[in-house]
Amino acid sequence: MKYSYYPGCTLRTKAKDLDVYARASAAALGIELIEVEDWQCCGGVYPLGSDEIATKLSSVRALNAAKEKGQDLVTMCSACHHVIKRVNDDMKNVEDIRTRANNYMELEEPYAGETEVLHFLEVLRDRVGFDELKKRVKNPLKGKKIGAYYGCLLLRPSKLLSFDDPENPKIIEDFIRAIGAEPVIYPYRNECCGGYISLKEKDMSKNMCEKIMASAEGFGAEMLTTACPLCLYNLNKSTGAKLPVVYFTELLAEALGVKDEVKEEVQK
Amino acid sequence: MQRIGVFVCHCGSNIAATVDVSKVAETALMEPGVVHAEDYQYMCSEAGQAKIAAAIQEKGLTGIVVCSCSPRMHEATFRKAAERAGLNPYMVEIANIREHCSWIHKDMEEATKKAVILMRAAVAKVNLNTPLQAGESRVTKRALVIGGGIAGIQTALDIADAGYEVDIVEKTPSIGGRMSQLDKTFPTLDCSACILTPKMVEASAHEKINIYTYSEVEKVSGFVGDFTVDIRKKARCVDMDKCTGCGVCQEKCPSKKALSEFNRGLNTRSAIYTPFAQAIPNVPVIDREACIKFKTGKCGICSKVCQAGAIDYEQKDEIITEKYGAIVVATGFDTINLDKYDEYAYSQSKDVITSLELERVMNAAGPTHGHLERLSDGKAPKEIIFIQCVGSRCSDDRGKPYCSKICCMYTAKHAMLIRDKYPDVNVTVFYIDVRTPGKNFDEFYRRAVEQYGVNYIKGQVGKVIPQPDGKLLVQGSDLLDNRQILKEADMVVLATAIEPNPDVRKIATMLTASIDTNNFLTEAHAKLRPVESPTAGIFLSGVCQGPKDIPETVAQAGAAAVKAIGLLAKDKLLTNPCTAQSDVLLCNGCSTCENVCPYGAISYEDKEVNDHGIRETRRVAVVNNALCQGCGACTVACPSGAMDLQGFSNRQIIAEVDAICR
Amino acid sequence: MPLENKEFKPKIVAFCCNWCSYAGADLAGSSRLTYPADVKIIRVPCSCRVNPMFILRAFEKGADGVIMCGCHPGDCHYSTGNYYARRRMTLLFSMLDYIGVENGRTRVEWVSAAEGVKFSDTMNSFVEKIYSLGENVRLGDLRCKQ
Amino acid sequence: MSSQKKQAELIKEISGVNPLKCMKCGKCSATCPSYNEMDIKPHQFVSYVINEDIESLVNSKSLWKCLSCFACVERCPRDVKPGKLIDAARQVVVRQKDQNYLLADEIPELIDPDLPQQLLVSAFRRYRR
Repeated sequence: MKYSYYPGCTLRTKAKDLDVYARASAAALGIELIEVEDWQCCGGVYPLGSDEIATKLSSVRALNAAKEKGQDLVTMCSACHHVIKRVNDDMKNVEDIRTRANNYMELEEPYAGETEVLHFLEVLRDRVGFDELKKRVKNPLKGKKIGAYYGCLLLRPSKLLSFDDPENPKIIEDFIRAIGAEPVIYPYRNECCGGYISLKEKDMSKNMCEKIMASAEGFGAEMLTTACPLCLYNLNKSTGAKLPVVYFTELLAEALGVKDEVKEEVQK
Repeated sequence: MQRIGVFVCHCGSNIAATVDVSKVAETALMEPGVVHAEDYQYMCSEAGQAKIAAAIQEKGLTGIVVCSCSPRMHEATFRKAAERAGLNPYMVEIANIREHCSWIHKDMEEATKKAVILMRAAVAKVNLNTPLQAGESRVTKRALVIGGGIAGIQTALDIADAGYEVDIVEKTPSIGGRMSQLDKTFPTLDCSACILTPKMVEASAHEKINIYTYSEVEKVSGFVGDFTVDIRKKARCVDMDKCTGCGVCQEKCPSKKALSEFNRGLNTRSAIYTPFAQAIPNVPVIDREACIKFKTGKCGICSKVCQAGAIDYEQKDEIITEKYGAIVVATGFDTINLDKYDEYAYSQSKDVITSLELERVMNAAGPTHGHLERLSDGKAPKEIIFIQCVGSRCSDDRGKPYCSKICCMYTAKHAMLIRDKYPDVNVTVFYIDVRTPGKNFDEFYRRAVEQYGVNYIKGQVGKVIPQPDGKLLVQGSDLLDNRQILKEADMVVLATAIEPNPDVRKIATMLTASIDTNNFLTEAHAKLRPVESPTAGIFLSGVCQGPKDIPETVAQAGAAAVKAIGLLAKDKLLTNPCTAQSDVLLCNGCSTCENVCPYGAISYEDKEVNDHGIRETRRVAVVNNALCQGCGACTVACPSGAMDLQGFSNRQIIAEVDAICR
Repeated sequence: MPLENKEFKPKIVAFCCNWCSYAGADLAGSSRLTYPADVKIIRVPCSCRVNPMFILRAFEKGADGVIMCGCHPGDCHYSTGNYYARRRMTLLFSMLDYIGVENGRTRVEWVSAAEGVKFSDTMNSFVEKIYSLGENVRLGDLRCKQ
Repeated sequence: MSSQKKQAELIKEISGVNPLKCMKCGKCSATCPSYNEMDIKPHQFVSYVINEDIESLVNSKSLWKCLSCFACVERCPRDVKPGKLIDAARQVVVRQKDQNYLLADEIPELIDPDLPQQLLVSAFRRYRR
């Protein structure tokens, strides 16, 4: 299985672990993640104004690059996934945006949303299959009680992202089961961590993260897992890392027995 | 050449305010064949009809055009008026200058121009009309009622009391419907079973009523007065004649894990079961999915314990074919699936339930024997929160755009009953609006607030958050205090939207009855013919037509019965003379028309024809006028142009096209 | 609607079946849901009564657009009429497109008796389309040209 | 057209929201995690736009408290989606000259070594032109 891969800015720096463990795990599963050449930052948030074009172009470039290779585009970070998936939907379904973006881009062949955007979790669920993943696990994380933290960006708006049930998602829980651990379901797993608000309104974010942590802990979680660097930062920062928060790729690498091979790379 | 009269109606100001009616009349006089034109305030009034009659007689009119409201409204009125004046009723055409013109256009000049064109098209058509004679068809004096809930039972009783045979077809093993699942009813707090079961018994004992339970309508053919219906009697695996209803088989059945439909899946039942104690008929059915005998071939305990020898594992589905003059649809409703509303944690907590589930919890025959308790741990709740409009009034694709109508009242009922029986339990209701139009309804709701101290908060709930200790944290709006509320509850009850029974779509298709975007059956006229389907001979009873409560359902059931009786009381019906006719000279007997006819109305005969002096015998199409419903499919399919439709002939429609494009 | 086309008043013929779409048009009327007066409705018992000849005739006589409305698939009063109509129109419209009557000038739409809003929306969008296409080519009946 | 009316139209256009669809159920405000920090509550945003009181909206601190978490967008039963209105109002403000909510100068004291650049990038997009 070959995929175009869009890591995103944070995965090069603060969230190196999200990236490195993903690559190692993908390799172990026989998935080839081919990084999009010269990708540019997606902008972190989807530009909501229906009249914005320039802020969507970096996503279009990555999408088109994948299209030219005839590959699906895999994302790892929730924010990148959210932005690129929604821009792709615009290119597919909003005539005005498609026309204007293509005018800017001057591509050989106009881009019209042909690429399929998949979050790595979706690759695991829909392409590899959690049953198959379970078979590949060498080092099941037995006895670990893990709470999935989805946040907002992967789930909402559900019609566009069509990722999972926005109010009662189960993809990460199924993932946790596949790697041999025990998922802990708690009601705040789809509530916002505060997102970018934590830059200027640290108290607000702290308040929200504390609620999330308390809820997860109350239901018996020993650790949390997430796909978003910003969620991870906010949860750690605001609650003083009450429960450890790790990327889902780290858990995956550990279960597949490839974590130690790349540990050093992460610490570099 | 025809002598045509044109009559332009003002409809008060409905037409005259936007259409220059006198100009339409004046212009009409310039049309070919028009010898008389006038306008009048209300053409449908007695005076208006008298004008038409007078003109027909005085001017010897051979055809008339009425420029007025939709033909679906008053075509019949004007045809009758014409007939009384000695004109063939099918020499009348309507130009719809109200619904299709004055009501939708604002500019007088533009609307008048359009009205003139519509008048011209009608005149062009009537120029080509020919007098038609309606045929007659017989009426089978027997009615079919689809659905055995309170709506179906009431309709059947009323029809049967008038002396006609009625069959009730009910899908589940017992009649009774949703009402049998209710504990109490608003606004009088009558016990639901106490007022329903006597009716069930009456229906089953009535000599004119025949009940097919555990049965479904499989096929419908025919038309008003003469429907032929196939009913599938599903195999009960219990001989209805032998079974004494002793109940031993249910007691001894070792498979007891099937979810009870009657108790909304809140507890279990045996594989051989009657849905509830007062079921009619009191004869169990074997649920083959759950039965060990059917799954593994081993068991057979029910057969061994049945002293009457009524168990028959070999029983097969049976198809009964019956003829009916009228069919009443009473298929009822269900609550919507809540999968898309998981912010209310319905799938995450056993203590979040629907109102219909609460009915079962409050009922002595329910899963908790009538004790109000949490389904998760059996503890008595201290704090109960009701959430209104769950899935109702939603314009997104998660819910229903309509108001479910009954929820405000049953929530007040639940709140009141709980406060009455358990005064230490606090009850809070989150509402958007409290809607109580109905006799003694608002007084009832106010009693809940004033006498029983139910706490009503205006605002919707955003999320129900299950807590680690099993409590439910409800996060909602209080719009009047402008604050966000976080309130802990032991139970949450969702006033879940209701929707027509999902089977109704299939049934509507079989009956060719129209259905709206929400799967409610459409009435023939929203105000004046609310219990009739546009399809003749099909009547509507209960929630299949729109949300309604029990008194309204019973009233509508009676109304549907009266309409059905009115039909059954006739010995003959006049048939629609707008049927297809084949021109023997053009027909080449190719069978194309026969293949497209949905009624089997076309057959072939060897006929002697005189084709320009050549006499020969040809195989030609013959239309059975009693069977033809006048759809016109054959007229277009016919490759030689031999088929035409009376009243909507090729020449007539082309004349209309020409008039419009002129 | 484009203002520059003020002079152009299109002729639009709508064939509506008696049971669903004609009733839908009535509902649009009683609900006062406006659409342009350019649309004139001809009532037929069923969409399957619409002979392709009627549509050709309309274009021959100068129509700029023809729309046919029927019951939703599966909801036909005569069970199957609208299926015949759909197949016939698919063929006819592609033929018309071939001879120069663009696809935008012909349309089939399913409107139930309860869909007054859909009826007026449909007519508004259809008329808008006809305005954008402008005047139609005129078909001629060669049999009449001697 | 008054400037308030123009801005109301602009907000409706940018957001693609028809505020008249609102039935005033308050589910957005029941959902909002930032509710207590807001002076104008999410459900009120809708009526402010209907009443064309845009001045109050652009001066509201709610603009900077909304997380764009889309919870109200997801749960709105009437397809009004107040979150989109708030975002559009924010756009209207930051597109005006010198109306950036986040200034380059204040950034150094806001950041710490663990802070992911995703946060800065996002904040820049939301708070600045």
